[in-house]
Amino acid sequence: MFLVVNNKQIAIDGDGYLIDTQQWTPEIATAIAAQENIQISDAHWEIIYLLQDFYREFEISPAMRALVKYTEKKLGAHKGKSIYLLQLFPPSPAKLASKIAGLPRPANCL
Amino acid sequence: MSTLHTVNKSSFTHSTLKSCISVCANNDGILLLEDGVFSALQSAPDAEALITLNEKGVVIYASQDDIKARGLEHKIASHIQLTNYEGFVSLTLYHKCIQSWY
Amino acid sequence: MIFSINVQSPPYSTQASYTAYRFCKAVLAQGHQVHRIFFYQDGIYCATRLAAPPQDELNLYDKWQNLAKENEIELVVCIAAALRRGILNLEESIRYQKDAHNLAEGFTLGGLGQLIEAAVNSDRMVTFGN
Amino acid sequence: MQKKILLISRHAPYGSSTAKEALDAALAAAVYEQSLSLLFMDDGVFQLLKDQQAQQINQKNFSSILAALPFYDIENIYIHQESLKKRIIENKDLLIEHAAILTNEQISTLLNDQDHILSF
Repeated sequence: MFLVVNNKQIAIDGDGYLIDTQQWTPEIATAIAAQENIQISDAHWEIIYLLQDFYREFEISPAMRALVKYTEKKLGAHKGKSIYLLQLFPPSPAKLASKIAGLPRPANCL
Repeated sequence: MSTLHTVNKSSFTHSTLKSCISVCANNDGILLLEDGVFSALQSAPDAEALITLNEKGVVIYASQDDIKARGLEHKIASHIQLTNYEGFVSLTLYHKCIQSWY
Repeated sequence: MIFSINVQSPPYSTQASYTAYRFCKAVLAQGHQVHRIFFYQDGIYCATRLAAPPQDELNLYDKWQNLAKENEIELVVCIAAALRRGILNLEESIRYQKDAHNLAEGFTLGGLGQLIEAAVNSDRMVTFGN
Repeated sequence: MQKKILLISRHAPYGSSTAKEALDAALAAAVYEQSLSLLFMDDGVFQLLKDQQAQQINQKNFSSILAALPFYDIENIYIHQESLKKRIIENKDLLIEHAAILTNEQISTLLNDQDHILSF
């Protein structure tokens, strides 16, 4: 399966995750998000880059609870809440935001 | 509360049983399974430590089927108690937690 | 009493998953309940439907399936461990664009959370590893 | 319902997958919103060494994953003192600063204080 971004074919798996996470660009993120009916705002980018920081630091894609706690630590208590993340990336923020951020699928997700 | 420790490695090649013994409390039980039953031999490296534990109240069990399968029936130390799977289940009921040393 | 079992050992190369099977049989024979059997690490190989042991040898694959069928027990295979080792159901084979699937009947793929859930909802949790 | 669950990790990192899959199981507890404690003993204490460069053998660093534990509701981290001593590993060699280092007797007590043990 492919996503077409700037006339280039980008390989994705059946759920829309990048096959080669190295390929990630902000344009690809926008395209993946569009497929999920999300229009990326500054608030989205903040979480997307936060996820990439998490991945660089810990070498894993965060589960929901870890994402909430990490957001709380980095962006403060008003954003470190499930409801805030749910509004940005409904219905499953850890999965969806990882996908848009070009990270591997969080482990143990069905 | 007490713990049942299961050990399935031979003490001739592994230090697994030694680790188990080091943290075994006086009311705990040890069950030797699979290759762990080689540790039931009188000549096994930790045989004396098992006797000492046994004197403190730790009962040492060994799986009868595993003992027989390996031809050890007449070679095991006298304080070792043989048990079957029914006994294994009873031991897990008597001891609340089960730590498997593998 | 409610038991859950964590099988981490492969079906043929070591004895431990057979021990786990015998233990489960004994638990049920004594009238206790087995809430879940969770297959993790190399234990997930118990769930292949492509193993073909000789007729005169133990067929542990069949035994697990029969145990599940006869007693309505949940056999849950850790999805993360299974995907890494090449045990897939139809759905995952489509998701990852593979040309075959091999999860045996009676087994389901589940998240690691189900191991934790099993511990929370059982009186006893026994691990079989190697 | 909260239960006291202790995960015991006794295997060395990298050479086999046991240590990695033990940590994965620990992280899953947070997904299920349960807290559990972790005990490192025997060769499992080698997971805690500083300066790991697992990229040399194309694996993920245990140091990175261990650093994530505070975000995954891991309640307590314990290390077996004798396992450290036998391997001549000192406090300054360890990645984790907030772990409790326990004697044999303390570990006996710890085991008997749990509802369940997950053995790795």
